[in-house]
Amino acid sequence: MARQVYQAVVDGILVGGVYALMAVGLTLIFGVLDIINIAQGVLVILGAYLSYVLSVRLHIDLFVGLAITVPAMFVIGVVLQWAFIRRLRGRERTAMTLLVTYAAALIIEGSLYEAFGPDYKQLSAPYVTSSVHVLGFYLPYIYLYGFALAVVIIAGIYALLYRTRFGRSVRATTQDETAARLIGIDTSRVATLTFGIGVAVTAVGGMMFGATNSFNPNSGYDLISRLLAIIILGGLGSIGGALAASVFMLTLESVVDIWSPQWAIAVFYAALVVVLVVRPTGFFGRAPARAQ
Amino acid sequence: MLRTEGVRKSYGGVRALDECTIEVGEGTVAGLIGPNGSGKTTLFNVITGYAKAEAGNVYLAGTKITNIAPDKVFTLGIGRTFQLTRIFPTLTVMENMLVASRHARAADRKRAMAQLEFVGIAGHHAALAGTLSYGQRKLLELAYVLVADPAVMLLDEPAGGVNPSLVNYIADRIRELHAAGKTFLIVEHNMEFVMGLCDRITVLDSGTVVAAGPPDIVRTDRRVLDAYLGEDVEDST
Amino acid sequence: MMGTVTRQRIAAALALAVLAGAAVTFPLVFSSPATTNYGVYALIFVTAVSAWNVFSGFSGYISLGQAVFFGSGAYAVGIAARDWHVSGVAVFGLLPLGAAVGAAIAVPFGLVALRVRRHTFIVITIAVFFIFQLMAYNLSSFTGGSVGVSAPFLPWTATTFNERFYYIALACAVVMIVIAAGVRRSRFGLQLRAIRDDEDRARGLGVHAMRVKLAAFALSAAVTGLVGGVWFLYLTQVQPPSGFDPLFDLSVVLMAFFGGVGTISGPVLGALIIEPAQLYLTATYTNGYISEIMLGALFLAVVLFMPRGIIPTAGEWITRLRTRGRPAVPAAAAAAAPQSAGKAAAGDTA
Amino acid sequence: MRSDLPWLSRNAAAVGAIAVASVTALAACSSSSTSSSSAGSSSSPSSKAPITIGASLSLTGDFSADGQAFQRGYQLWAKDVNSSGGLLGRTVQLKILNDNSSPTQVQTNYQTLFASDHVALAFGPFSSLLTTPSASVAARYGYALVEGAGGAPAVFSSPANMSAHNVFDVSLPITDEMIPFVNWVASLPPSERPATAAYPMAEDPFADPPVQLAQAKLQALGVKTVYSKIFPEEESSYKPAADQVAATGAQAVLLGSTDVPTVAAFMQAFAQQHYNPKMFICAAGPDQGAAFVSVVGKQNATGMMVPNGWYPGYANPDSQKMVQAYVAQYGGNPSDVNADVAEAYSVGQVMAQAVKATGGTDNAKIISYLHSGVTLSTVQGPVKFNELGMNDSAAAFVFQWQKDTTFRQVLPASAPGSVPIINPKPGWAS
Repeated sequence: MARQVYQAVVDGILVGGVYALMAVGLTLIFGVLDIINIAQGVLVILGAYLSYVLSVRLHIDLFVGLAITVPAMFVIGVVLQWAFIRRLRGRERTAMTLLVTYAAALIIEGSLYEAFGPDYKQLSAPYVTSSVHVLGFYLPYIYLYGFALAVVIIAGIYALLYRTRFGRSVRATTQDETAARLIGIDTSRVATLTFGIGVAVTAVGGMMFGATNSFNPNSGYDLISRLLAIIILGGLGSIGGALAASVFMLTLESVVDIWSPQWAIAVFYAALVVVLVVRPTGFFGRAPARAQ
Repeated sequence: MLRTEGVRKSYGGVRALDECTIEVGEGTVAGLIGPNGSGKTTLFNVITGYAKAEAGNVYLAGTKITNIAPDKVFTLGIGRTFQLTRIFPTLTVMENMLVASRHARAADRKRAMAQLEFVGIAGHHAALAGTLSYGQRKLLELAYVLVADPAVMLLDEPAGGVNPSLVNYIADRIRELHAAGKTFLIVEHNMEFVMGLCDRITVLDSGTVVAAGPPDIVRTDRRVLDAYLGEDVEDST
Repeated sequence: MMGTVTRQRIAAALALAVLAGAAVTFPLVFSSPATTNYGVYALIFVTAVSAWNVFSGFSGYISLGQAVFFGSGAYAVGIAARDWHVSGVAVFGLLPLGAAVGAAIAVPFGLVALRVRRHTFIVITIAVFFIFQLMAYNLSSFTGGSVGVSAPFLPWTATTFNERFYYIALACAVVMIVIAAGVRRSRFGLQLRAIRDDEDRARGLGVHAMRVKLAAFALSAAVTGLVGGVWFLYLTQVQPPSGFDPLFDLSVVLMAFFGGVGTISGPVLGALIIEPAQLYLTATYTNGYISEIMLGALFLAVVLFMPRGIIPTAGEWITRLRTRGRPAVPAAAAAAAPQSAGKAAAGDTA
Repeated sequence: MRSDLPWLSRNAAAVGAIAVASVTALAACSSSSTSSSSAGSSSSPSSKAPITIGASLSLTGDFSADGQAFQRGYQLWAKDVNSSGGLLGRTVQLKILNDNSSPTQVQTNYQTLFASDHVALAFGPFSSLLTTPSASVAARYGYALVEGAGGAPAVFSSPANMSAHNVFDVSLPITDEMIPFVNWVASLPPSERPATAAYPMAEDPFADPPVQLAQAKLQALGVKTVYSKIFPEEESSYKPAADQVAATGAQAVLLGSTDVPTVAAFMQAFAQQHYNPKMFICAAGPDQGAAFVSVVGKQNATGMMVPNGWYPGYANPDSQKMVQAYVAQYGGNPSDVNADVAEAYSVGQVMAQAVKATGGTDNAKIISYLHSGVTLSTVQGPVKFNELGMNDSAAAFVFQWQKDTTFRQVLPASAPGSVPIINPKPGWAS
């Protein structure tokens, strides 16, 4: 029994790394732009398809291919924000962005169907099925690389946010958009770049998802609710929180799996509700700036 | 009428109120002054239930009302305005007036209309409140607190950010209500306004009461001058 | 001035009469069950979207968990019919049970979820939604698990079947619209809208925010549960993914925003246009993907060109036409969102 | 001056106008399609108008992969029928609508097909979840619903079918699917039987019943159950569940899967854990031809088993003809043909025989003909319906991917066309 639990914890941490890679972009966008990007799930799948094209058609290694897919997704993100999200203002902005990003998700999904059809795909590479034996556990290389990449990317985003001028602008915008504008920050440029970075990071999440799961254009829908739950639990806008919450969620789920896989996700959602009622800002969330 | 006793409140280690005790007599206009960050608004928030006191108590007409919810505080008879005016922008001016109403519509509307006339914005009753100018919003907020007829009214910088003629207008309205027997507690930076209006003034500094008494006595109190040292006492905006 | 108001009232009454007449005679004019089927689904969504609007549209708390009530209403009717061996027309007697179950779930759900605001509220509603879907899957001795529950077979011809369901759905829709209009005029509705604008401020004016929100949530849930039951009897079957369908939640929000959130007629119009259009596009463009892309493009167009929905935007255009040459104060007022309005107004003091 | 009820009164007129206009336009839309086909449900055979057959398929959404394979099967059948002179001298015309895997949409589609397009005959949708609501619509309109992918017990026991008896599933009833596998295990000498078995099952009315029945029978044979759990159909990750199965070291795995992704995820996790069960059989997934092999890889597919009523190499001449026609039209190898195609094709064949036998498209006659106990032939073998519309005479086979990515019939070992089974399963590709 103890061994089963250890195994479940190991699995939770490894798979949590994959979910963190998918969730980081969402929480970054959420923190700065204050919007729920429903298209995140489909963007993950789009990232997976981009990697698929490079790996199957051009025989480029999955990790090497990121050098192409990440900038490509950045451009897609910038276009999405610039063309649609930028225009939304006012009181119903939160709800409106739900709808705009949902519409974008529909269009992207339809286009993926058009391009690839409904059959499932999976990314393959030698390190996807092989693993290293450590302390009695088989640790698959793909998950180890993925987890390392998650840590590197999160550290990178932290460095970007806390060590650069752009990062200061982002943080200022996150805290108080009006004040940021008053001190001369071009908040709309910050928003566009942040959205681009958020989507670019998703390319990595997409590659990891595609290597560890089979996917078709419809697969994005199952992801979005879990990713939302993760970033709320971690604290909106908290990059490290996304990793912590991913690992927490997947570990809880895989441990409960030992007894009842049926209830595992329900336990997670119940835990989420309890945490939020006790601490509405999640694990690492800041208290929202209150008027007076 | 309204009394706080040893109220304490801190935000993230910074003590905003410390052993804060004030007293507002029935039918008086009390002033609450102090430099920025001295805890005036925090005290308002504690009294009206928007912030929780860590120690101490708040009494209204002898009844303990410490840390009860804002809606209950209001029901018990304390109405307030906010420093940054808070109205309901997508409701019409008349609808704003009716949020606090409790009774039949027709009678409420009539009283609301009378109150709007009293503050002088009745002509805008059907406009969306979000379209009002800043000064009109101040008047609207004052009006919808007034229409509910609370026993005590807490006004947070009623003269802040409004032009001089409107300041006088607001002061006149408060005097009229005072004459009708209403109790006020007013936070204000505009010294002329406060000194001209209040029966009694309490001075806060770093969350503690440093002086209290009639305007002319407080004006000359050394501790008050110390508290304001370096502050631009007369400047209201 | 009184003349204008009276004339508007008469125009409104006439319009309502025409609308009601059209709604009642619709199945008589277009008697094909293929057409009345669209009517049934459109009216089910009219009811569900209006119910969502009475809570979310008025209070500003965007619920993405309405399917909890929809599915629970469907399951309540189905399980009761199965376990109490109700058959034939008597199953319609179980519909109030759907409403009661919806409201009964909304109270504890609301007591937890309504303590938090904005995004956190949205996510809690999503989380509760998934908990319910999983319960439907997992409590299989009660809910039938993944097989779901089937409705008793009603031995009516296709035309009769659809026509009867059309009128049942129409009755639900009318009742809901009347309730929505009543709430909007009432003090209760005013308090909800005050909560939407500034909840803390409203509390400071004696609005018992929790009680008001909870009442609206339960009302909305009861009606949603009721139409969930109607939908179940019409479809004759409910399963976890169809009863608790995340796309239902998104559709409801979409329809409300499409028509105009917070208004009475907006959600009605949104449902009347989108639900049939969605059914029609999906069925017709059998290549499938095109219908998806078209639907997405349509939503984008509406959000970008009529950001506040058809009804408010149309209202603005009408006002602009009427007040041509004069400053259109109400239109500008409606357009101004609180923050920007605040900033604009702060510039010019009186 | 604004009134206090801005939207209700001010724009009610505009709303009324828009609503009436849109509803009328819609009604016009949906009734206009009526003209596209005028074939009544019982038109006289002398008329040479085409016979229209309606079906709703999941061309998008969750079931889109299967739905599209089904569409190919229906279209292939229609093409074959028409190229050999049609039905009763009339050409066959398919009308397929997309239901996006949604019950609401599937019900709308069949109503449109019956009441607006007036199709003469109806073919079923994909999956048990969509077949139940479709069947009750068909029952109200008096249509026979001949289908190939609605085999869950709930489909047949639904109140509508109990009353109208109008559902006919040409495929194998799913509950007994795994029996050939169980019988084979029983036939092995006790020393070669698996000592332990794991039964992970997806929450689905299609996937669980055969696995649960097999579990009961294998336990009776003394095979110890080391894992038997139901997991949600959409897991965050299948890895934890798969790793637990791997940790049990079960010698046989009977996976209650519904699709390729589930099977692929378990296979990947097993490979990562260096765990290779001696026997690995899945309720669905490996029967998907190229769609399966391209995901899991050629080498890993070898040894994977799946129960079914059909496979591309089936010796039936009709079947071979169909596979050839499929390859001619869509390319690829015979092994790439998805079993969904054969299921769909069989639906057409059953309907064609019923139409010929009853001399027309009268659905009442077709229903009673199909219930008359006749045995019909299809690319999946003989079909004979019981009183609830299940195919009584379907024989269950087990198929296995063997070397050079060929998909072969292996069980029952004595059945014609069976080749020797690969046992134990070879190891995973490294």
